[in-house]
Amino acid sequence: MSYLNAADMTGGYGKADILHGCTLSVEKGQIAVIVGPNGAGKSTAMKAVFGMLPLRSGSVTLDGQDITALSPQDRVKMGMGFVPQVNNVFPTMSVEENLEMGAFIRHDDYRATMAQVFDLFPILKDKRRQNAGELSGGQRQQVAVGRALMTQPKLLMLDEPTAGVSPIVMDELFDRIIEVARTGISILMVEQNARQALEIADKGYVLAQGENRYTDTGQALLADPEVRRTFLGG
Amino acid sequence: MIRVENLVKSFGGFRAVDGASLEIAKGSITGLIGPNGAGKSTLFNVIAGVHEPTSGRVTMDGEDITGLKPHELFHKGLLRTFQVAHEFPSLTVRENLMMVPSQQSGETLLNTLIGRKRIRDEEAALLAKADEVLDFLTISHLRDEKAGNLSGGQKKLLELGRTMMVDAKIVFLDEVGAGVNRTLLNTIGDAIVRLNRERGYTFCVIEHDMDFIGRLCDPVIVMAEGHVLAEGSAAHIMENEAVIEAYLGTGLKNKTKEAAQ
Amino acid sequence: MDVINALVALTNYVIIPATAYGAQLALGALGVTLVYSILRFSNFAHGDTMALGTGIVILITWGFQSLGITLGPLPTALLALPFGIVITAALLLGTDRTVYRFYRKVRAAPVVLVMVSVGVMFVMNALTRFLIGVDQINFDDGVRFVISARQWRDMTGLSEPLTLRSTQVITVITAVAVMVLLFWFLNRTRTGKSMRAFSDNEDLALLSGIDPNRVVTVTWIITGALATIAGTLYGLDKSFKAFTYFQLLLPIFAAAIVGGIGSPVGAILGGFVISFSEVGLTYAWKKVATYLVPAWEPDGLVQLLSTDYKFAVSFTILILVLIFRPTGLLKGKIV
Amino acid sequence: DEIKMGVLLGFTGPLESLAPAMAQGAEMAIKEVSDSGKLLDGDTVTPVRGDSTCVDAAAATAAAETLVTSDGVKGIMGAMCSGATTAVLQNVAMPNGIVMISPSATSPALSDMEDDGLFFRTAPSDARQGEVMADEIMEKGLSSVAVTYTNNDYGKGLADSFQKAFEAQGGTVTISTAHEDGKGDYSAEVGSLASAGGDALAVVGYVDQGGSGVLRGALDTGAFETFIFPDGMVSQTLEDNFGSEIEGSFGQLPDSEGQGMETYLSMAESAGYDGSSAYSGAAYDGAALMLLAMQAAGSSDPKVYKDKITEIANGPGEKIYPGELAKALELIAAGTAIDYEGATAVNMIGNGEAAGTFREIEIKDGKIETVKYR
Amino acid sequence: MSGTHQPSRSSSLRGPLFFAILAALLVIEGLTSGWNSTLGILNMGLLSAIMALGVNMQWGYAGLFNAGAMGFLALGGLAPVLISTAPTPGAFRAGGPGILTAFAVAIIAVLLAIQAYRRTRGPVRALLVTAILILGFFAFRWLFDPAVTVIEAINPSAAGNLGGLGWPTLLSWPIGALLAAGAAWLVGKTALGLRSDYLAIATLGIAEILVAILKNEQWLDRGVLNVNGIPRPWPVPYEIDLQSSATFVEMAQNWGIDPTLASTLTVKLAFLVLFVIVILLLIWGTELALKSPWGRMMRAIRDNEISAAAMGKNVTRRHLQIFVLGSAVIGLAGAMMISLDGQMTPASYNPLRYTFLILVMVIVGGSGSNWGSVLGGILVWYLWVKAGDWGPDIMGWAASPFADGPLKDHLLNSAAHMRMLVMGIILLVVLRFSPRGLLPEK
Ligand SMILES: Nc1ncnc2c1ncn2[C@@H]1O[C@H](COP(=O)(O)OP(=O)(O)OP(=O)(O)O)[C@@H](O)[C@H]1O
Ligand SMILES: Nc1ncnc2c1ncn2[C@@H]1O[C@H](COP(=O)(O)OP(=O)(O)OP(=O)(O)O)[C@@H](O)[C@H]1O
Ligand SMILES: CC(C)C[C@H](N)C(=O)O
Ligand SMILES: [Mg+2]
Ligand SMILES: [Mg+2]
Repeated sequence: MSYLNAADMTGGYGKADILHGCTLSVEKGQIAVIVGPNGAGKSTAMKAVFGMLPLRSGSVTLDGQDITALSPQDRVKMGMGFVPQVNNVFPTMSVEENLEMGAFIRHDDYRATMAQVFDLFPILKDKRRQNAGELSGGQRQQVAVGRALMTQPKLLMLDEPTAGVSPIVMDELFDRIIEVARTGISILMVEQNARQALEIADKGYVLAQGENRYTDTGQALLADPEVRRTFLGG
Repeated sequence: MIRVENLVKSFGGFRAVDGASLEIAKGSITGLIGPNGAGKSTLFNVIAGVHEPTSGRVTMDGEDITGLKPHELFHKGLLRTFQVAHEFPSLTVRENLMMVPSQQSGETLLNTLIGRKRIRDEEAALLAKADEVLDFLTISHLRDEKAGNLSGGQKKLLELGRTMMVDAKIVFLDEVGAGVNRTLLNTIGDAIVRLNRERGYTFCVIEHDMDFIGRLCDPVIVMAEGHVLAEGSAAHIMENEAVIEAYLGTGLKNKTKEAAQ
Repeated sequence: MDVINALVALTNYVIIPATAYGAQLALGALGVTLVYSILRFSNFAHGDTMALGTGIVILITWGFQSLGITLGPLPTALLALPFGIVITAALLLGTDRTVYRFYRKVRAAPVVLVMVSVGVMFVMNALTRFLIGVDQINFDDGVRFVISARQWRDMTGLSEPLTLRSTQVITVITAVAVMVLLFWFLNRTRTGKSMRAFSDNEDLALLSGIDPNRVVTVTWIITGALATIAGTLYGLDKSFKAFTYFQLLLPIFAAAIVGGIGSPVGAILGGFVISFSEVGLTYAWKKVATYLVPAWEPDGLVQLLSTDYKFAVSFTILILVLIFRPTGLLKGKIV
Repeated sequence: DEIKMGVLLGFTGPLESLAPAMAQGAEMAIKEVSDSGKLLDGDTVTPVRGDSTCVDAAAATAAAETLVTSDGVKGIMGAMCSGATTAVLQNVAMPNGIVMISPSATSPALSDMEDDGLFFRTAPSDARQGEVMADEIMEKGLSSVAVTYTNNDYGKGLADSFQKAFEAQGGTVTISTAHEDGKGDYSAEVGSLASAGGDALAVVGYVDQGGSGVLRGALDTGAFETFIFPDGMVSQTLEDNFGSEIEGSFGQLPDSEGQGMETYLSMAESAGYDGSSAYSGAAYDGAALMLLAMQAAGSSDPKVYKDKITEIANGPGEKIYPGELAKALELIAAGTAIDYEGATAVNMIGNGEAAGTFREIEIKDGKIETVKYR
Repeated sequence: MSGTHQPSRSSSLRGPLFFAILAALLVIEGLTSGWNSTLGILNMGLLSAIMALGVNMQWGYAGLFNAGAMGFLALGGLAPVLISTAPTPGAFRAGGPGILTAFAVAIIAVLLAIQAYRRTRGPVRALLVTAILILGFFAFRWLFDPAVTVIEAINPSAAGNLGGLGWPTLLSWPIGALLAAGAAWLVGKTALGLRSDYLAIATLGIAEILVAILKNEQWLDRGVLNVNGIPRPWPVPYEIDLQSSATFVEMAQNWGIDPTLASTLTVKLAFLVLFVIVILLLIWGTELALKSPWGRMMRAIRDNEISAAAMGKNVTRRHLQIFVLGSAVIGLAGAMMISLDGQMTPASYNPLRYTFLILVMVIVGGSGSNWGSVLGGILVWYLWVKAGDWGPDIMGWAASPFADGPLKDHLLNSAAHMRMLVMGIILLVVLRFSPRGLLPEK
């Protein structure tokens, strides 16, 4: 049994379903990447895994435990961390406070983690007193990922973490994600920088119209000419 | 076409744009890259009239356009998209497009009472045009959806689509690519090239995807810490040491290989 | 020239009253600002919450008085205040359960919440009157003056009187204390920060493991406390009347916004700006002028504007501030 | 048969605290008549309350409209404030031909307003009160007065008529400035009044409204020591709240000497409300007058009994005081003339105007003492 | 305005259904309390509907939160006073020139100050502008005060003001709209740049100022002394005239109606017809505008101002346009209300009734929807009136289990406050079960 197992998720926002029996799973300490066209339902699937979307059918288990009915806060307490695609910072709080909020459920000393985040994203250290709402798009994205890392989650879910960040930061970020995974944390992420992402992925999902279209290792997907052509931009 | 001279924009004490001077040639697709926080979006915002510059000058075809209001710039043929999509959430996708053209006679109150025939004709034309754009962007199926319900990438497309509704002279694109599927991004890239060739649009493109920049843009301007760091052809820029250090990095591939070992 | 008498007159008729009034407005503005920044709507029911809270405090005060319990030189109402706060906070929590919670769940637009608060305002308005009626009620006991006009004259021999009421002193001290406390709470404590986080981005707060119900509960409790304290102090100083609290809503909002809505320090500052401009600009300077330049017997009142327009003064200032410094004097929150 | 009578007062709004005692006064008179069983053919009378809100002309009109058209009242005891009264008179009473007797609308403008003979009041016009007030101040030997008035037609009307009368007698009004009711803070007003100075401060306001607020401020800051109180201020509340602090201050109110008022007060007391509350007695009189006029006209049709009101109020005939309504009904039925005095010594001059006597009061030992009547 | 999602399919039926319910309520009112009462409620309801239409144009179309409806309403009400009442003899000759020069001086001072502000910088600017304004202010007062004193001295118990022009009342309606529009233009020029909730507070304050002016400027409208006997608009007759007209009485008797009743009904019906005409005209115009590109543009602006500006829409000008138009409609309603009431009582303008209740009407009806405003206007006004009647009944019923005594008396005496309670609960219930209003914008 995988660490995270979201099976057969079906559901949507209103009348029409967006997800049609979508299945995702991640092993402990591994990286799973979801790619797919815009509007495929990738973000929706992430929300569903996190309990932010009512499911009409399907189930989510974490570490063997059924969490389908848990609220998002309870999932956070169980060790899930999430960086949404949009609105992922607290705009009128300073960068430092944003990170503190990431550590909200922790009752131990989180200063070491914060130092690590600042190491990873040095610019944030300079801007620690500035409100997150006044940061540039890419800086904001860094705050968002940093906030999630502060939770020290067991499963980290990232919805397009590299959108809008510069190549150098993107490299760093992927690097860091590998490192994080190595410490035993499972990672589930959506990426449009698909080639780089699949490169580091243990498992890749191609989602289209709310369904799993292809599932394989990252390398295998990259090697599949059909996948490359239709989904990865040649 | 657009000339920026010694532009400074500060927020409180912080100079987000710090003496930037650059030029965007008519008919070019100019790339604008630089590390996060380099001041690219701020520069766009100043040019597009969202922010007042602290000092400096912007001219368009020799005419001083510093400090003009966004809607005035629109009428001069200067359009822009936003890094964070700014759709009209309660309008349908189609309406989002149809509202763009200016001087619609139906926008004058008096005409809505007495010029109804003319409005009908104009609307029909607009509708056809909007549908054409939607087809082009592969989101025709969403035409009657409220724009607020679109996915992140779809909003980006809509953002681009709006610039296609009128005959622009110059279009500023702030990270159209972020969050857009690469296959689609290629299509967008083709569209940009086509608009550039066929309709003579000038483009200024902010983007972090170097493939995209490399394929499309000439010249490429690199910004860092509020000013211009380098300028040249894409290939040229990618060799530039300073640019590599500040922005490009040494590349992911080497590292992943290291990691694998 | 008689500088001392001029100064005394100014202190007596402008500085002291404006300070006390300003502190009262500030306390009200704190409550408005809190709800605005955390629950994201302009709470039009705040004035009537103040009235209701004060009504409860008055009933408890009467209870104490009839049992013979007093606070000596201080007003008994201060003793009743904690009880009043508990009841008012409980009422607000009940209101939240039955009314506001639904709108949070469906993510209603802020203005819908404003309208809802107007509904709550109507209801509370009626409840207060059922509870304690519409009459003017004086419920202050204890020592009335720190310095009375007579004492002052005896003490200094000056012809100009000067008075300082104990309620004025209590009000100012309380306002400052509450402001400091609130500031500390919001910026330094975990709960406080989680409240600000919630106010910034509710979804993300959820994702950070912040319990929204807890944030909302704490917000209403603090709001209830602020409203009751503000209302009671106001009532002690000027007597209680249900209708006045509705009228107070306007200057309170003005104060919150002039100061910079969402900022506790701003609320305090705004309260004083409004009160000093109201009192100062409509003050007839004749008396002060005659003391300073005895030779000049002004035949007018040397008044910039008649007091009929004191409202106008404070709102003109409000508008000027908004135009030239839209975030308020201290940078408030832009939602 | 059942006759309905409207009791139209400002139960909500800025004068909401005065209304209950007035309504109870009127309802006491109605009950007295109804219980006696002697009105017309043993008809009963029921009061129907309506809320004029005091300031909202539209709401007052709507309330009166309901009273007349849906409840079918035969007369309206009200309205309370001059503004609402005017609105109801013009929009409802005149079109429908309904009699109105206001116990408290005292604005001078109501004197010569067109009314088709349908409007009466049991309180005197403020034109008169202003003169009385000026006389009184002159007699005390004060020559300069600051005036603060409640900003409505009553306050301004009275302040103006006082100023005119006072200046005509050689007095000086140092400042005449309005205060809004329902505000908590009057520091600005007090500051201006103090700055203008004067031998005394005339508080032309309502005792449980801004009037007390300004008074409190003036006392606390030591700005004035002597005060002049017209009708809106003289009440138990004044004594309770200020008592010895206003020692030596004085005032006047439409009121009458003796028997009538005393009886009324004790009747009110046993009914469990404060009869000395402003215009409570006048409300009793208003209702009584209307019912007695019906008896005299032998009809409850307002177009008929309107002509009897002045006659009943002015006599000549046997004087009728509160509590004697049953007797009055009998007398009228028997064809004996009566002169309704009531609680407030009702007397009409001319056009439905009450002549009104005034009671002068002074604060002695913290109590309101009657000095004399005029 | 994401709000909640309601099925829009049923909306084509909702409108007629709700209006039918409303009509039924009014008919029941007519049968139980008489047609006079129904017509009275309906007339004021229609006026409220016009006010709601105005507020809806600002809030519903453009997202401008105008919390100052009361002020524009009051200002519109000034028009019938200035236009249709009889002039005060001698008043204009005595004080008119003084007042006009005073205002001219004031305007010149303001223009000078604006010029000074534009041409100078730094501390000089602050000093110069302040100096001009202060000097201008004193010059204004110096000219203005004596003129006012003269005017107010003329026959103070009945006049004391400039009086009107004696022109037809109907003419004063558009002029009321113009007055409000003028004020809205000034307000809009200064305050429209503000964020929505600040605009609300600013307009709330401006409304208070406008009403304060009407209350305190006796020379203009007699202030708190009120103006009475404002003539009715053509063709509305007076009851007395009808009652004394033999033909009318005869006609009424033929119909079997009491002539007095017939006269009051006729007058109300005449007003009703006028109001309905105005409402239909307004709705016709606004519906056309809303369904055209103009409406689309306004919604776009409401959704996202920054983006609309980038798409070439002059947001400030459009805001000003709709603010002025909406205020004009409110002003129109104000003038109509005064000619219905026949009197101007500035003290009766209170924000609860004329700002918040109107907003309630818009929200209950459904913001952005014209027919919603009409429905909301009439329905909420009906409820407001009826709540005053039902209150005591409910209270009497609630208090019946208690023994006679002070508690029961207290409860019964509090009955009047039931109106607030009932109103509040109705508002909460509507907002709870139909948050986008009864007739949501489609
Ligand atoms: N309103 C503001 N107040 C204060 N600082 C600001 C504000 N807006 C931007 N900045 C700062 O200005 C700098 C430049 O921001 P800008 O958005 O122009 O960067 P960018 O080059 O577009 O970056 P990215 O590629 O990440 O979008 C950043 O450091 C940011 O923190
Ligand atoms: N709040 C919402 N209400 C209704 N429909 C929505 C909502 N959010 C998204 N959708 C619809 O659901 C579909 C899937 O959206 P989703 O955001 O999951 O796409 P995505 O795969 O993340 O795309 P992208 O790569 O562009 O972010 C889209 O067609 C979108 O229109
Ligand atoms: C109730 C009263 C004090 C009213 C006042 N006399 C008036 O005419 O308005
Ligand atoms: Mg997505
Ligand atoms: Mg940017």
